Amino acid sequence: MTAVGSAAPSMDRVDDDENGKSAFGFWVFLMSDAALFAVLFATYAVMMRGTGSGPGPAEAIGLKYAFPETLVLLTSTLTMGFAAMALHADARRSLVVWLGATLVLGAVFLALEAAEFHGMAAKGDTPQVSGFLSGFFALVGAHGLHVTAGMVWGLAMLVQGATSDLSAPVRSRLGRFALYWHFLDLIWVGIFSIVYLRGTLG
Amino acid sequence: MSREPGSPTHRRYLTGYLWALGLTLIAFAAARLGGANRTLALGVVIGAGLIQIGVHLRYFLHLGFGKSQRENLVLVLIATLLILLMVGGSVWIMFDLNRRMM
Amino acid sequence: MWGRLSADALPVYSIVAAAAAGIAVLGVLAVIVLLTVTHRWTWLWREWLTSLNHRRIGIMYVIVALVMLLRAFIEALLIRVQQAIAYDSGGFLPTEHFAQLFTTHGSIMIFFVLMPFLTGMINVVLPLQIGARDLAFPWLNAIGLWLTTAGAALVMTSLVLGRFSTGGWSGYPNYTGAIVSPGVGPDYWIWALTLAGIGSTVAGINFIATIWKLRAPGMTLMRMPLFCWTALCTSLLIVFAFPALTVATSLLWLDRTFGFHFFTQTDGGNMMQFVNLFWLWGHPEVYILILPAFGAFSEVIATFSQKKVFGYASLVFATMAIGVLSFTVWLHHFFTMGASPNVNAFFGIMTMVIAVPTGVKVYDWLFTLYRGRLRFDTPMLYAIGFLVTFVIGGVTGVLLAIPPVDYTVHNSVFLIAHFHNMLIPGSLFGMFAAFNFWFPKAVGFRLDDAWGRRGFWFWLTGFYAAFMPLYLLGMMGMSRRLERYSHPGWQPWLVLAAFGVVLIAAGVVCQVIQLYVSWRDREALRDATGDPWDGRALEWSVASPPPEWNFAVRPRVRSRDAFHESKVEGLAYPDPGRDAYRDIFVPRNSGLAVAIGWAAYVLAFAAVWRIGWLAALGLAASVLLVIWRSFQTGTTERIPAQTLYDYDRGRREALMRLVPGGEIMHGAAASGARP
Amino acid sequence: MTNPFAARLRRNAPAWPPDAGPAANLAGFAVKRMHAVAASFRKRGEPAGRSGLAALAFVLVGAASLPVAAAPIPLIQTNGPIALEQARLMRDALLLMAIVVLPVFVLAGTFVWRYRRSRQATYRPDWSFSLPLELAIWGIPTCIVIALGFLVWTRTHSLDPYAQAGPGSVLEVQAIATDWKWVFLYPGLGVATVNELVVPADRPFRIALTSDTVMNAFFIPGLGGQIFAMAGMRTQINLRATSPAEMWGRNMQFSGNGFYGQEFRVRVVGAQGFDAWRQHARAAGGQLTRAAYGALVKQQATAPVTTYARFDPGLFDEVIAKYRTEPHR
Repeated sequence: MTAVGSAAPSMDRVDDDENGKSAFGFWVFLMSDAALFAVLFATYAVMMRGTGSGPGPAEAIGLKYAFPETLVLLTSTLTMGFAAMALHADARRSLVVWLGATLVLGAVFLALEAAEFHGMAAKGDTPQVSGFLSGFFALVGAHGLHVTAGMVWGLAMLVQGATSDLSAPVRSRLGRFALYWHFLDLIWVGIFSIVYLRGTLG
Repeated sequence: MSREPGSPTHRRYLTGYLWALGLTLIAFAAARLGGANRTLALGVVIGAGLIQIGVHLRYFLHLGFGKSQRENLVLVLIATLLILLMVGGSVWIMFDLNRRMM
Repeated sequence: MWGRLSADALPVYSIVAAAAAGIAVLGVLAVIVLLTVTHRWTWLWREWLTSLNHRRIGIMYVIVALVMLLRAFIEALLIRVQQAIAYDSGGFLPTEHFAQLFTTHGSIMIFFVLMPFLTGMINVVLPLQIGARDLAFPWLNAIGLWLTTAGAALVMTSLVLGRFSTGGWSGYPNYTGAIVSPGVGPDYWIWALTLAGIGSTVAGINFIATIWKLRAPGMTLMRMPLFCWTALCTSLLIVFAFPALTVATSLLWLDRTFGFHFFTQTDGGNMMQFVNLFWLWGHPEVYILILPAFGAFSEVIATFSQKKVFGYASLVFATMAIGVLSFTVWLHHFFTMGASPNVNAFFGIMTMVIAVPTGVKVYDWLFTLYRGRLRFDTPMLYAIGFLVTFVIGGVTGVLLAIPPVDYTVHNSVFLIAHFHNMLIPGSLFGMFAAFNFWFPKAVGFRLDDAWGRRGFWFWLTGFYAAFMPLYLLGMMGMSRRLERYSHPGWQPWLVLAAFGVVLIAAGVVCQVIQLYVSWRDREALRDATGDPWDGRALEWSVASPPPEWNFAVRPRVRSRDAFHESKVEGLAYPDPGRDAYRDIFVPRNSGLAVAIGWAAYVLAFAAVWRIGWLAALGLAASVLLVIWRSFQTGTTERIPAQTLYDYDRGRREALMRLVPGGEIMHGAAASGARP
Repeated sequence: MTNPFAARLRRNAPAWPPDAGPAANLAGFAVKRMHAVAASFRKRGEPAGRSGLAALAFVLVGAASLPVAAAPIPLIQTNGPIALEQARLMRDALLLMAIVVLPVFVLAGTFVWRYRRSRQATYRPDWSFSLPLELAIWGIPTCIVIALGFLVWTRTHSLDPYAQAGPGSVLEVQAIATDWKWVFLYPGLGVATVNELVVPADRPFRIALTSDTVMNAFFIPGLGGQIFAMAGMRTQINLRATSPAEMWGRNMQFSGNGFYGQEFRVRVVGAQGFDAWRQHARAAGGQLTRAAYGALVKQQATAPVTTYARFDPGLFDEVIAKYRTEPHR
């Protein structure tokens, strides 16, 4: 190669990711998303005292759902890790199984959350009641929406993992999906600590 | 295939899982049993949460000091700094304002 | 079925508004007819709308910015004329229409002029300066463009259907809440900002990944051109600050649409938190707008002084310092809210600290002029005009950073004068300089300099005439956003300010003429060498406009001012030899990004008018289109090495012919200007 | 074109603020203004303390436009220690900043002139670093910011709007921002006004503020200070006027269609004049009952100056309480 020669040949291809630009770009997105959640957390902290005529955190928030939700989501992050290992080993069947397990656990999480929200609404604790409940539903709901988006993405990845040739773009996408899923569990750590546990402590 | 230390393995995921599970249980137990000493319970919850975030970053998101992770680490540190400024500043400002408006 | 949308939405409440709607509709129709008559639809679709090439996307960003600039400028003109004549009279604008005008003027200038302008310039220039073939994510880049365009289209729609918000560009609740403003106005504002905000975030992520990952070999961070540094810093600010805006607008939307209580006056809502969130984004946003202009000025001043930039490391460090500090000052936008002296003083002092790196930059630029060989082409005029004018804004900015002083001028037109004094010379002049400087690179011919200079002088003098009186009026206690007043002493100054805007209008006319004249004389103005200004960074080493792949062989960088140094060494256009050429891949065009943009537009429009099924349709379409894209294969196109080799050989031969004797440098460097 | 709303506003608009009419003799005005500026430079510390600022403003605007200035400038006619301190602070900050800012103009002019290409002056294309220069351009602004920072810290504390404005017994006033007028209650005196604030000279007064509508910003340019008024919340501002004067104040935060007319008259009167005003108000005015207040707020229009002999006690707190829901569970 001459002095002004071409750099690493891999960089000449727009669609592959050997220098990790997609993974890095996705990290940047995750950090932006983390900032979004941080702002929602700050808003929740500010709204916590704005209970109006509604219940305070200690009355409105219970651990009945939060505990199983936490366990389910944490376990799904493990199965996601195993799916990533399967991808690493080019084991398609194993990949599909673990990815499928992750999505099932994600669905269970969403079902639990839906039941929790429904139960709160049945008690009259809707977001329209007070600033505090608005803050609660916006923060926990934003996480729920992220998980929902993750389910849609995960289903698309399941199809691609099951049918495609596990080409470089598919691998790159699966890698990013795994990052996303782990990231959502990380955010959930903040939510169960700050919202649920701190809430029940009054 | 040579591997960088800290790259994912089944064992690593399991280790992380057990750590996270333990910390979660500690935090929930503290909240459940901490009625007597609220401040202490809160401290345990926040402390366990912070450690658990570290565990997740290390074992699941594979953040580390290795060469391949350095760029991500720099990014996460920038993010941490800015998020601390944003959240800390917001909370300081808003609690101060609330106090002065009452 | 159609939510809140009915015939009442038509703008019959004001002749001026109805006329504006008419002009907007006729303008769109005229463009459609023109494209149809000239059979340009296919060309437009294939060459431009579906393109994923960074240069073309950048140009489209700039076109969006210029179109929106025209609208926002006309609004500024109306505002100034109204205030000039509205002493003890209603003027010619109904109260509510005036309020819409100051709201749209601010929102458009920030979100749909400055943001797309700087995003467009970064798009065009950044990959060329770091020796990359494109941005890291070309398709994502197109999505950013089309989301921004969708936001702009939404603002334009509000001209014709319904009314825009009257709550000012900062949209404080509870004024913008559901009780005081039940109409669609704030919803238009919310959704336009949200779409543009997401578009900007996407662009910011893309720029960061590009700079971090796609620099040419040898292009260490400390060898990057300063424009790239400012692009990096701006992108980081975008990525971390815009979430705060997204949260603020989304929560306001939840309040308005679903009866949440974030910013309501009752039931535990807290409107101060909106103000906090808005400025948590809003202050970094100021630097988001200004930093790329700083970068452009750094390039322009060095190039037209024909010497190295003074204090490169200082400038880099100052840029990054500004970036971090910009997250520590936002409270100065609401000193008067009543925070305790500790809080106010802390944020006041931090605001002054941020003035230090900014001042350092000004001096670094000044010493770049020292012992240079100054050429005063249009970009350089904007740079000098900026240097002198910007410091006045800096002084008034520091005044505003002193809380007790701020108490006496906050919300007055002093504040208006101050931030126009930052954003017009700081950001807009920077973009004009960048536009004139990089136009030949993006399009292939230079802009007419004579009309460019005329435009500059009108803008500069117009700026002083329009905004200096506002400083004085602010000190007289004149509030912002007044559509009439009963103080006779204000009127002469407001007439002077209106005259200033007329001067600026002349500047705008000059710029339009400049574009026309340059287009007419494009053959004479053609940039055959690709290096019209004796440039210093890598973008000038390629042809104007560059080929789709930018660099057939990626350059290896050995120093700052890489292209300039290679010219000095006589190695500006080396022949790497046939073996250095490899096949490369460029992204194929894709209409999906356009489709996603319009799906987002449909979603936003439906959310504004509360048409549930249409919103669901828009959302579903956006998601499905993204999934569809992920299933696509063959999204890139191979360009054979032979094609690249032939192209480069042809270019080298052409350059030899251009400059007799085989000396293919030109400009001052070639004419023996060196000592 | 006619604007019916504007016409209505004009009908309701009070015949003030007490500005001078269009200047009869513009040149004479300019001369007088210049004299005032010059005089204030001789007498430091007089109420004309904003002269430095005014001088800067005139430089900024340019001498050519001077003769058209026909307005009394509140920032020159400051009244009271708060406004005076604020003006001095502005002047001091300007002087400090001049140290770094003036050289910019000088250097920009000099360099542009000396190093233009046609002049063929010394050319050093590779000169790009100088340690002493770098130290100076980082160091000098840093020193100035440290000095300014000291000013900011001390003055922000001494001029905190919540801090009493000088010695003496404080006159308590309560102000409610409504659409689009100001209601002033004097709990100690029992009287109330709409769109008129009467305060005694040389005695500190404290205005407690709230809003019965959207966010407003209370501001009296001549006395200095500005602070937001928000529904369900209570802010305050402490001011003091030195000598009798007629001034105006207004809402500075856009609040809708009547915003432009949301100005109020400020009368600073002597101690005896203040007693006289109170007795006059007691004797002449009507009553601001809850119902009357409710009707006034509902009007959504500007209002002429009105005085009330009494108001329902607790009105101010009720307006705040209206927006605050206490927990019941």
